[in-house]
Formats: sequence, C-alpha cells, structure tokens
Amino acid sequence: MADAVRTGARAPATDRFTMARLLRAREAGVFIALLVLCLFLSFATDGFLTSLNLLNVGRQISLLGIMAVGMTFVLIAGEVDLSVGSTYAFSGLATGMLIIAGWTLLPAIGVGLLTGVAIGLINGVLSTYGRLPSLIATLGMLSIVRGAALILTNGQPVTVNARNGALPEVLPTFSFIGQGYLFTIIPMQLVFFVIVAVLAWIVLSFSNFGFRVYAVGGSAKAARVSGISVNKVKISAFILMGVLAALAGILGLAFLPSSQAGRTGLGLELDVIAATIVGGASLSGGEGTILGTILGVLIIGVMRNGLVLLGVSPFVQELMIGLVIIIAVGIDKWSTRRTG
Amino acid sequence: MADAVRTGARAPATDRFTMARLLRAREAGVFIALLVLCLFLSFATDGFLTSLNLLNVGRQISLLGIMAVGMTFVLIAGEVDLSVGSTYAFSGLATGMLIIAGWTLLPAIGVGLLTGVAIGLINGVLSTYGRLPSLIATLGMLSIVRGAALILTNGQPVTVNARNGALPEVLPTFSFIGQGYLFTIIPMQLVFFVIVAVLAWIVLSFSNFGFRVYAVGGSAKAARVSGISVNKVKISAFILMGVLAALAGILGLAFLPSSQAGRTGLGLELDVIAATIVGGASLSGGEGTILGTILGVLIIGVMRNGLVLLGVSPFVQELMIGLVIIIAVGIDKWSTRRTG
Amino acid sequence: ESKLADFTLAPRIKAKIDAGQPLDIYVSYHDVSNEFAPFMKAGVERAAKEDKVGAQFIGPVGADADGQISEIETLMGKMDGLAISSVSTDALAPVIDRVIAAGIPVVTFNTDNPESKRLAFAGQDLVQSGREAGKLMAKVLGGKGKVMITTIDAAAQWSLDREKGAREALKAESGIEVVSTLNTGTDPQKIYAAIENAMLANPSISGVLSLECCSTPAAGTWVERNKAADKVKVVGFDLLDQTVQLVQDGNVNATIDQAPEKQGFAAVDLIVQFLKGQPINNVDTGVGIYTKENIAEVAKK
Amino acid sequence: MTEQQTPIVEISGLTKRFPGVLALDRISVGFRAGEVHAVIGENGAGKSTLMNILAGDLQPDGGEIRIDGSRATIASPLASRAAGITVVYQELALCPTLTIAENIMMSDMAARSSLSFVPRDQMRREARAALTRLGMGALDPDTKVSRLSVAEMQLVEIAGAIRQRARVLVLDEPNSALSKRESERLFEIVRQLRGEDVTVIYVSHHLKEVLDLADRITVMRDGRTIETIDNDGVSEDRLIRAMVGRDLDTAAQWSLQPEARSDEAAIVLSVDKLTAPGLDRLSFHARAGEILGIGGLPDSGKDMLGEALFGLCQRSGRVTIDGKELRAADPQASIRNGMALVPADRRGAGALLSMSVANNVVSASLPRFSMAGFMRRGAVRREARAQVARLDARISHLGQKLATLSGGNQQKIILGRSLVTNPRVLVLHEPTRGVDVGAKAEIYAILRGIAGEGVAVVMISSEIPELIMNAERVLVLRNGGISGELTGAGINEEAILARAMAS
Ligand SMILES: Nc1ncnc2c1ncn2[C@@H]1O[C@H](COP(=O)(O)OP(=O)(O)OP(=O)(O)O)[C@@H](O)[C@H]1O
Ligand SMILES: Nc1ncnc2c1ncn2[C@@H]1O[C@H](COP(=O)(O)OP(=O)(O)OP(=O)(O)O)[C@@H](O)[C@H]1O
Ligand SMILES: [Mg+2]
Ligand SMILES: [Mg+2]
Repeated sequence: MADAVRTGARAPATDRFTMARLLRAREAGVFIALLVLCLFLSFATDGFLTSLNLLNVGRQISLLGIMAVGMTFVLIAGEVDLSVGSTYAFSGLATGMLIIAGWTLLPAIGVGLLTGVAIGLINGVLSTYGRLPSLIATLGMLSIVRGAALILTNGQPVTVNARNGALPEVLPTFSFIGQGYLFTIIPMQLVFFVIVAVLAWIVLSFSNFGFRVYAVGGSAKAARVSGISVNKVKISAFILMGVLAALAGILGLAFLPSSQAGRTGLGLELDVIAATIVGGASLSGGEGTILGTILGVLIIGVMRNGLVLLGVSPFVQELMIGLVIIIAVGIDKWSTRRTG
Repeated sequence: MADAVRTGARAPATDRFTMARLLRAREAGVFIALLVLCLFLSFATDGFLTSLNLLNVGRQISLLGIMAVGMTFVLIAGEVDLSVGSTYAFSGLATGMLIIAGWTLLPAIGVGLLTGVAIGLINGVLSTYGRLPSLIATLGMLSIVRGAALILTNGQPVTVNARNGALPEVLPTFSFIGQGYLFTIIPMQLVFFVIVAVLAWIVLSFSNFGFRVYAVGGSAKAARVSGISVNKVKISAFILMGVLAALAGILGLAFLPSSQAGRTGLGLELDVIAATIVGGASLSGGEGTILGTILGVLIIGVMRNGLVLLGVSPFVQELMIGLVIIIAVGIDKWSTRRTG
Repeated sequence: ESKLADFTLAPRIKAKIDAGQPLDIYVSYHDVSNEFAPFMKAGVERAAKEDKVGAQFIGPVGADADGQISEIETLMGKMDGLAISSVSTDALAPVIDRVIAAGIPVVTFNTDNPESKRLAFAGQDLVQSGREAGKLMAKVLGGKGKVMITTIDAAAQWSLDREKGAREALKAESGIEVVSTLNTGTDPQKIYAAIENAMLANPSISGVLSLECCSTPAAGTWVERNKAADKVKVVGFDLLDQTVQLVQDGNVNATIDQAPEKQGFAAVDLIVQFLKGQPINNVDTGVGIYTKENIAEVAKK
Repeated sequence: MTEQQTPIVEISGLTKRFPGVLALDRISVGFRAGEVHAVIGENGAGKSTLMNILAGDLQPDGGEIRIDGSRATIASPLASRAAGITVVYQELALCPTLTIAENIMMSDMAARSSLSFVPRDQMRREARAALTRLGMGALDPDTKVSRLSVAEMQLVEIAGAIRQRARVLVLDEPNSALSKRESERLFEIVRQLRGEDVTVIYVSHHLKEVLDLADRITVMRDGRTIETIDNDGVSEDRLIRAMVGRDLDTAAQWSLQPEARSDEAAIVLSVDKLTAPGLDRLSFHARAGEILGIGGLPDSGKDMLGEALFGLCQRSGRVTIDGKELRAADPQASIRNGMALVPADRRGAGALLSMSVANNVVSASLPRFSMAGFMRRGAVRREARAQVARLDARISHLGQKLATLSGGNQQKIILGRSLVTNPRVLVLHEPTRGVDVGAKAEIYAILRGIAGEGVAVVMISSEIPELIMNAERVLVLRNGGISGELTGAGINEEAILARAMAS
C-alpha cells in the first residue's frame, strides 16, 4: 500500500494532498536529508539559523533553482539539456550589450529572453525532428552558443554601467531586479525563483501541458496513441528551459553587473542536472516534481553554505558535496525495499 | 534491406568482414564526415597532410582516445561515468607524488592504476548493488575524487623532476613513456592508444566478456535470466574505465610532467562522452564499437588540428567544434530512412 | 646571456630573413577568452604594424595546458618566432625547449617561464607585483589586521608567483595575519558567492587582497553592498571598468596595473629585435599603482 | 500418464506479497516428471508470480520448495538453471540489440568463462538447429531481434529454452502471439519433451489447448491453488467454474452469431488504396454499428493495419470517417475526427504505465476535461470512476499506477480511454491478448454494446474464434491485400484459414 502511494505521488498529483502522503512521497528521502543537515548546522554553527543567512542562502540558490526548474521539465520529458550554462552566459551578455548600447530595459530583456527561446527551439528541433540524442544535440549547442558569446563580445567583459553607455533611467531598475530587496529584506532573485517555481508547479501538476510532459516522458509511443504530439511537447520543454536559463543569465548579470563570455556559467550544466536529479527526476523520463527539485537545490545550497560556516577547507567542501549528492539520493533508494 | 545490414553491423562483428559491409555500417556516417574533413584540410592547408602533423594529431588524441575506449564499454553496458576527469587527475597525481617521494617507476605506476581500479569499483558498486543511477553515483564521485586530489596535494602542483625528489634513474623512462617516440617517430602516447584500442577491440568483439557487456546493456533482464551476473559485468566495465582513465592520467603527467588537482582534467568527462557518442555508442546501452569510438575521437582531433592550421580564431573554433559534433552524428541519422 | 649564446636559428628562418620575406610571429596567451586578451592582442597588432611582421595571437579558450601545447605543436612548422605566456611553468617548459631546439626563438611575456630555455621575458615581475600589493595592503590597514587572499585560480603560475610576493610582504608586518587563500573559481557569480560566504564565515577579516582582475571587483562590490568600506580594505589588480569605478568610490583602496597592451607589444618586439640580430634583454613593463588619488587619469580614457 | 510418484518439484505453503497485493497465498502444488502440467486462472491469479519464483527471478516471502524431495532455495536465475529449470517468460526476456543466435545461446555463454572467446560459427549452427526444430529454419540467425515480430520473438525465446534440455520447462503463455500453425508445432514439441521425461509447466488462457495438451491442470484463483485435476474427460465449463468460482453466464452468449443488422447503416469508415509498410492498396469500409473482423497470418499485413489507419506510421491512400479525410501520420487528427485505437502492444504503445488509472482514462481527451489549459480534476475523477465501473475493472484506487494492474485490467483501462473519446470508429488490435476468459467475455459484451450505439468497430485479431464469435463480417488479409470477405454464416475457421493461407 505504502508503495502504491509512494510511486503514485511521482506522477502528477491526482490524489488528494495530505501531509502524511507527502512525507511518504519520493521527495521524503531528500527532505529528511535536508532536515538533518539543517538541524546539524543549527547546532554546529551560530551563523546558520539567522534570517540574514537563510535569505542569503535563498539568494545564492535562486539562479541555480530557476534553471533547475526548467531542467525538471526537460528531464521529465525524457530529454536532457547540456547547453544551459552557455545559454545563461549568452542571454545575459546579449541583454547587457543592448543596455549599454542605449536600449531601454524591457526591449533589452525581451531580446535576451528571446535568445533563450531560440536556443531552446534549436535544441528541441534537433532532438526531435533532427533525431539526434538530446545529449549530443545540446552538447554541440554548448560549444556553439559559448563560441557565439565569445564572438559577440570579442571575449571582453560586459559591464552594465552609465560610463559604458547604459541609460541612466535604466540602471536603477536593472540593479533592483538583480540586487534589490523586496520589502528591504527578501532578495529579488529569490522572489523571481519563488515566482518561477510556483508557476512551474501549477503548470506541471495541474495543466494539460504538464500532463503531456509526464506522458511523453513516461512512454512516447503511448503518448502518441493518446493523440499527444510528442515532438511539440518536447520542443516546448526545451524552450521553457531556454527561457529560464536566459532569465537566470539576465538576473545574474543584473546582480554583478558584469559578465564574461569565457567564464560565466562554465560547467553550470552539471550543477543544474545534479540538483534536479537529487530532487528525484530521472534521466529516463516520466519522473520528477517541482517540489523535489526545490529540495534538491536547497540541499546543495545549504550544504555549500554550511561547509563555509563550519570553516571546512574548500578542498574538503568539494569532497563533501559529492558525498551529499550520493547520500541524498541513496537515502531514498536504500530506505525502500527492493522492488525488482 | 539496406537498413537491416546497417543495424546488424552495429552489434559485435557477427557478420563476415567485408569492405562493402564496413562502409554501410553504423560508423559510415562518421567515417564519411572524417574523410570529407581530411580531404578539405589537405587542400585548404599545406601543413595538414604531412606525416609529422598526422603523428602530432595522433599524439593529441591519444589520451582522449584511451579514455573513450573505456567509456565505450561503460556506455554499451548501459551506464555512464562522469568521474573520468577526476580519476585522470587523481591517478596521475598519485603516481607523480610517489615518484617524487622516491619510489621506482613500476610500483608508482602500479599504485596509480590501482587508484583507477578502486574508483571504478566504487562507481560500479554504487551503480549496481547501491541502486543509484550511474549518472548520480559518478557525478558524486566526480566531486569526491577531485576533492580527494586537492586534499592529497594540498592544491599544489605536482611536478616530476629530480629537484622534487624523483630518482634520477626513474626520470628518463618516465619521460619516455609520456614524451618519447618509438623508432624516433611514433609518439609513445599513440603507441599506448593503439595497444589499448586493439586489445579492447579483441575483448569487445570476440571475447565472452565483450558479449556479456553487449547483452547486459541491450537488456539487463534478458542477461540476468540467462544467468549472466549483470552487476559483475557492469562493475567490470566501470573498473576498466577507471584503469584506462588512470592510465591516461599517468601518461598525461609523464608528458607534461606537471599536474594540478584544481585544474587537470576538468570537464574532460564531456569530451570523452562526446567522442564516444559521435562514434556511435548510445546512452541507452547495447550499442557501440571500438572502431566507431576511434573514428569519433579522430574526427574531434582532426577538427581541432585543422582549425588551428587554418588559423581560425579560437572563438570560432569553439563554435565549429559544436557544429561538427552535431553534423557528424547527424549525417548518420539523416542519411538513413526514417525507421520509426 | 648564455641562453642566447646557445641558440642557433633554424636555417629556414635565416633564409627568410635573408630573402627579406615577411616573418610570422606567434603569440600564445594562456587564455584568449579572459579580459586581458584583447589588450594584449592590441599590443601585438600594434607591434606587427610598427615592426612590419605578421603576428598571430593564439591560445586556448579557458586556461588549459594541453590545449596550449597542442596548438604550439601544430603550428611549430609555421612559426618564425614564439612569444608565450604559460598556463603552467612546469608543463610548458618542455615544449618551449623543443621549440627552441627547433631553432625558433622563444620569449615569454606576462607570465615568465624561467625554468625553460626561453631567450627573454617581457612583463611584470609577478613576485614583485605581489610584493607591491602586499605592501599596499599593509599600508591601508595601518599595519594590523586579518587578511584574506583571493584568487580565481590558485594553481596558475601567475597566481602562485603573486601570492608568494604578497605573503612575503605581509609576513614582514608583525600586526598582520594572513587568514587564508580563497580559491574562488572563475565564474563571476561563484567568485562573488565565495567571497560573500567567506566574509560571513569569518567576520574578523579586515583586508582582502585579490591577486587578479576578477575577484578584485567582486570584493569591492561586496564592500560596497555591505557598506563595509570602513571595516574592510581591498587591494587588488588591474583596471577593469568596474574596478576603476570602485576605486573612485572608495570601495577598493588600491589596484595594481600591469599594462597588458605594453606586454603584448613587447612580446613581438623582442623577437623582431632578436631576429634582426640586436641584443635583447628582459623588459619590465612596470607596476602601476592606482588609488583614489590618481585613478582619475585612467577614468578619463 | 505417470502414476502417483514423488513430484520433481513440490511447492507447499508458498507466499508472495507485493506492496498492496498478496500475489500468492500459501499455495501448494506438485509437478511430476514427464507430465504436462497446465496452470490456469484469471488475470492476476498469481500464475506468472509462481513461475517467476521457480525461475529464481522473485523470492518468496514464505513457504517451501522441494526439488527431488529436498528443500531448495532458488536464489537466482542461475540457481534455477542449475536445478534444471528453464523458463519462457510471459514478458519476453530477449535482448533486442543482439542477434537471434546470440539470444538463443546467451545462457550457454553465461555458463562459460568470461575469458573465453565467442564461438560464432558454433553459435550460428546451434541456433539454426534450434530454430529448425520449431519449423523456423528459414530465419537467419544473424538477424537482430529488434527487427523481429512479436511472434518471431516468442519463437526465438522458445527455441532458446527448448535446446537447453531442461528437466523442468516452464512456458508462461508461450503462444499468445503465435499463429495456429506455429502453436501446433509447439504442442508437438511439448508432447515430444514429455516423452523424454521432461516436466512441462504450461500457463495459458486457452482452455481448449490446455485440455488437448495437459495431463493435469492446476487452477489458481486470487493467489490460491483451488485444485489440481487429472485431465480425463474434464469439460471447459468445469474449468471455468473452478477459475471464476461461479458459473459464467456470459459464456452462453459466445456461441451467438450476431444478427446481421447493420447492412443498411451508413458507411462510417472508408478506406481507399491504403498503402503502408506491409499493406498494399487496401480498400474497404465499415458501417455504423458493425463489428468488422480482420484476420490473417502474422505476415499478412494485419499487424500494421491498426497503426496505419490511426496515422502512427507513414501511409498513402485515403482514410475517411463520415466523408472527412484523415490526415496521414497525424494521430491527433484521427482522434478529433472520431477514430480511437487500442493497440496490440499493451505495455509499449498502449498504456501510460507510469501514470494513474484516472490519467490514463482521460489521456486521449484532455481538452474535454480541462478549462483554459488546466485539468478539471473533479471531472477527470468522475469520468474515470464511471469508466472503471462500466468496464468492471479491478483497481484499488483511481490514483493507482497502471503498471501495477494485471494485464486484463490494463486492457480494460485502455479500452476505457478509447471510449472516452466518443469514437465513431473504434480500431482494436488483439483486444483480448493475454486476457482471461471472464474478462474476455466482458470485453466482448462491451464491444457489442458500443457497436449497438452506432460505432463502427474494427477488430483486428489473430484469434479466429474471437472473429467468429463477434464479427458480422470478416476481411481476411494476405500479402498486404484482401484475400477474402466472409459474412454471416460463412464465417468459420476453415474459410478464414483457407483464405489466409491460399497461395
Ligand atoms: N512486481 C509486482 N509488483 C506489484 N504487484 C505485482 C507485481 N507482480 C505481480 N503483481 C501482482 O500480483 C498479482 C499476481 O500477478 P501475476 O502476474 O502472477 O498474475 P497472472 O496470474 O500471471 O496474471 P495474467 O494472467 O494476467 O498473466 C497481481 O495482482 C499483480 O498485480
Ligand atoms: N513494476 C510493477 N509493479 C507492480 N506490478 C507489476 C509490475 N510489473 C508487473 N506487474 C504486474 O505483473 C503482472 C503481470 O501481468 P501481465 O502484465 O503480464 O498481464 P498480462 O495480461 O498477462 O500481460 P500480457 O499481455 O503480456 O499477456 C501484472 O499484474 C502487473 O500488474
Ligand atoms: Mg501472467
Ligand atoms: Mg496474461
């Protein structure tokens, strides 16, 4: 019985929502790992359980979280996107260059997001109609987009400030979305993450599109018999991923406010995929939830923060992050009986 | 009908070996891409078609190639190993530290290779008995092994020379295996690659172990009910991968002869996987050949070499590499009729 | 020097010089995608124009020893001279020696490789510039405090050299303690987050000494956002837009310039002089120190 | 027939529990040397679970297994094999990326040292011999299994099992995809093996077959062994009563020929020169309220017809419903215009196995159950509940994953999904494959009900009795074309076979 519910909860929540059910859900393993980690850190450090630090963690995980939400859709649809780090860099740089070319904010951000759409579209078309494995298509795009960003900027850093040509009226708003605080306390990046996560949760759990994403990833063939256009659904998931990577890139630029094509977002794809898979999504498709992904992102963020607060050497940190990834996923696998 | 032969040839060489069949094989797409590339470069540059340059390319692809051979086994067995870049660094550093601690060559290399065995064993056990997806297990190990390498070396570069304590009688041999030339012309690294590739080809195509790797990756269930120990076969593939990554790491150190835990082999995993998949292996297991992998490695190596000879800007090179990956795999997919 | 005396020029190049054919100089920078590459490249191009030679600016995208070596190997047959800034001294030394052995003159720039048989070096003395940074740090701290050193690549040769110099200078001050060296990684977001976390973990830090271009503005930005200019002093390197602004606003207390354009120029120029048969010597491109007082000179440009 | 003797495999009090299901409840049964022992029971009765335990693929939670009188634990497939047991699984266990020969010889290879070389020629030879024994000598042993039809795969699996000279051969629904001729060949071999003192355990839903073949029959119901009967003059009705636990009143209906009553009805589906892989310019039509049967041998093209009509594969020619032409290769358009498909490959193409019952029921009609792009949960649950009730599907709750239903119940849910789309034309491919007698009867009744509502039902089936029982008109396919059309009393086994095999 427990198992039926457990597996049931992995699919969109048809069942009524109860706390007990939630705790037996797929996410439970990760949730417990997170809880243990937080408890431990509250006792072991005095800096962890302060609202300032927690909000800080919230900000630091936001960009990763926004991208992990996109990756959740792609993984559930049975694909993978390795190009997200490059998209993150490219879209941020594109927006930045437009702003310092004197554009106003909305058009500049709009174009930045559109570059994300375009990259997602290419990824999607190559992986569906192009019949390439998405791993290969997006690995190729990883290089292509990074190369394009280098060519576009000639390898120079792009810094958004008035001296470089940004309109003075644009700067305060741009800074606000990246660096500002809502009600002077909640980091704007976190606000964006929360909005994205809530919207994605609604879409994935309750909308037809969400349903189709699960169906397509669970069995593409069966989805086709149900009249679902597999390719369109997959392409949409890639586009969503592209837009969210672009959004993260733009917010990242607004935060610093400087970016560099040769360095920004390098290797980010593995971080994003790790967080998503720790949260319960599977590379074989059909599985994953937004709640799980948020937990996955949190566990990695809290871990990083905690290790720093504990004064652990960065080398040991590197090692611990790997251990935690394995243990967090392991808790779930090892705590349930073998079911074949 | 043509298709029957095409797909048939993807499996271990059951068919008799004829040139015609070879050319219709899965590798044909990549082979044609490689041929076109070489022809183009012979005309477009004067440096490409010289034996010196070709041997140079041979050296430059050797370490990638040795690792890609290992990855071929892992992918055919239906798994993936992201930790190879870290293993490459760790094993090289371990050997290097032992040499400058005054060890003689064989024990130092032996221990270096054993670290590869150990990492492969852990990867394998986590991915089989540990029931973790290998993507997660090896992603965790990527961090853990990298962290361990940093701790081991305290983040300092390790340089093998007499001043640091290497025995004078050890150095010439160590340099020879990394930097030397057989018959004063063939780079030793290439010699190692050729030996590894030939042995791997024999094992994969003709031995019972190779057969089991294909069987396990094609259908774990079918293999299990036939009495094949799926876990042992997978663990063996991971160990083989670990040893080959370690071998590459040791040869890499012998070539340079300096290595650094924070940098060596960073991101190498994606290069290795890309080369292997360009060569026809598939992430879903059961498919791939050593010949294909060699072609995949060659195409990437020739491409890199050619772009440098052509004087293409490094940024454009980055972009072109991505394009070639997509096109090389695409040629195969797009040139065959849609088979559903 | 003896190195110069040992060197024999390849007949191929000699013939070219004698025939008055244009020479091809290759300048291999250790990361063509970093922020200095364009300045170096500008210097290289200026030298090519003034000295009337062909000059190619090459190197890997992202610091990568294997990539740098492979590229040099591939182009060895084409080059009449090589100027190189090494990702890693130990890794690149054998290649430099091989190029030298092939009769192709090699000089180093930006990051020296003294272990190798290179003919000369053009650039900042990195240990010296580190020392200067350390001294500046000591000065702005008034001789006492806890200092954190930050670098985007603790393992790179230039970083090791500067760190060595900085630590030497800081050690000389009894009131100053170096708490740690923070390796931030190269992604801008991660650099900032690393500094943010480290400052949180160790609130007693009163000085941040950044060894390069990119953690300098990150540290300054942190100070600016936390309004900590009184408590935390920042000394760093280079004159990125952001850094200039931060110095003007008092969030970065001092920065050291390394004149990248000059380095690129000198790299090519040294080889050209050598091939012309003129004697060559190391070129020190100098240590430019900028604080709030003199930053205006740069800001106007 | 063997007299009372100690069984070679004796099972007592065996229990197996799955999360939420007691699949085997203290069952006891003995299998003797040299007998054909049939195991029958409704879907989900526990037959496959028992066989999987014998295969070493599942471990029981309690009870004991004795082999040759001494207690044994079958810890792994290897142990099972060592004990002389060979199993042909219901869910085929073949490796699609390997060749026929490699699959047939896989367990031989497993027994050899992994350092040995693969004896390709010997493998090919022995595989060909094994195939020839099953009358499949024409199959090239170097063909990849992924290119075979389901029937061929089943034969390859059987060939692999038979050549191992097991003491106990377990066949779990071995012929569910085989043609009559292939099945008969299999039965011949089974009888031969019995003569060689091999124990054959035979699981099937085909009671006629069972009565023809078996020496003894064990009936299972709800995870329990009800009884073991000697097969001497037992009637089908007797078996059904034991399986279902009551008299099956619907059984009577089966023999009824549907009265021809749709002759005058409007033509709903019309197909003109349909050409697709395996199909060659096929033209036919179906009327409202008609059950149109399609029969033929496995390579006749009938297996592609469903997919081609529905637009799952490339096709040329015209397919129209109520005069509206369906776009090729566009399943969505097919559904929109009133066609629904129940595919043969239930696990692969049919069910969304990882999704819930409720979601499966509405998956082909999302727009109807949503508002502004969001699903109306209440409506979904209401519809799902209604379908489950209408089809009498046995589920534990609407959120249950489809993968955890037994085959017959999965089939009902897939049928429900088609019905929810309110089809004008319902195309079914092997609608009762692997479904037990009781559920079969229910499904037939449902289909007739649907036809009665004016839907054109196209039933593609390799089970001739199914066609005879239900179809008003039968088209027989051969070589991608129609080789005969039978109606009313003209529909009988001889006529269908004659047209299917005529050369
Ligand atoms: N792996 C499993 N997990 C959960 N339940 C299972 C599993 N395997 C079987 N069951 C359940 O055990 C019961 C018996 O299944 P089994 O496959 O033995 O039935 P069967 O008699 O072979 O049915 P069929 O005629 O449909 O093949 C069913 O209720 C089924 O749902
Ligand atoms: N992972 C699983 N979890 C729960 N139950 C499972 C699982 N895998 C298989 N089962 C159950 O195992 C039993 C096997 O039944 P199966 O699907 O074979 O039915 P069937 O109608 O006989 O199939 P077929 O069409 O192959 O004849 C089913 O009851 C199915 O629900
Ligand atoms: Mg069964
Ligand atoms: Mg069945």
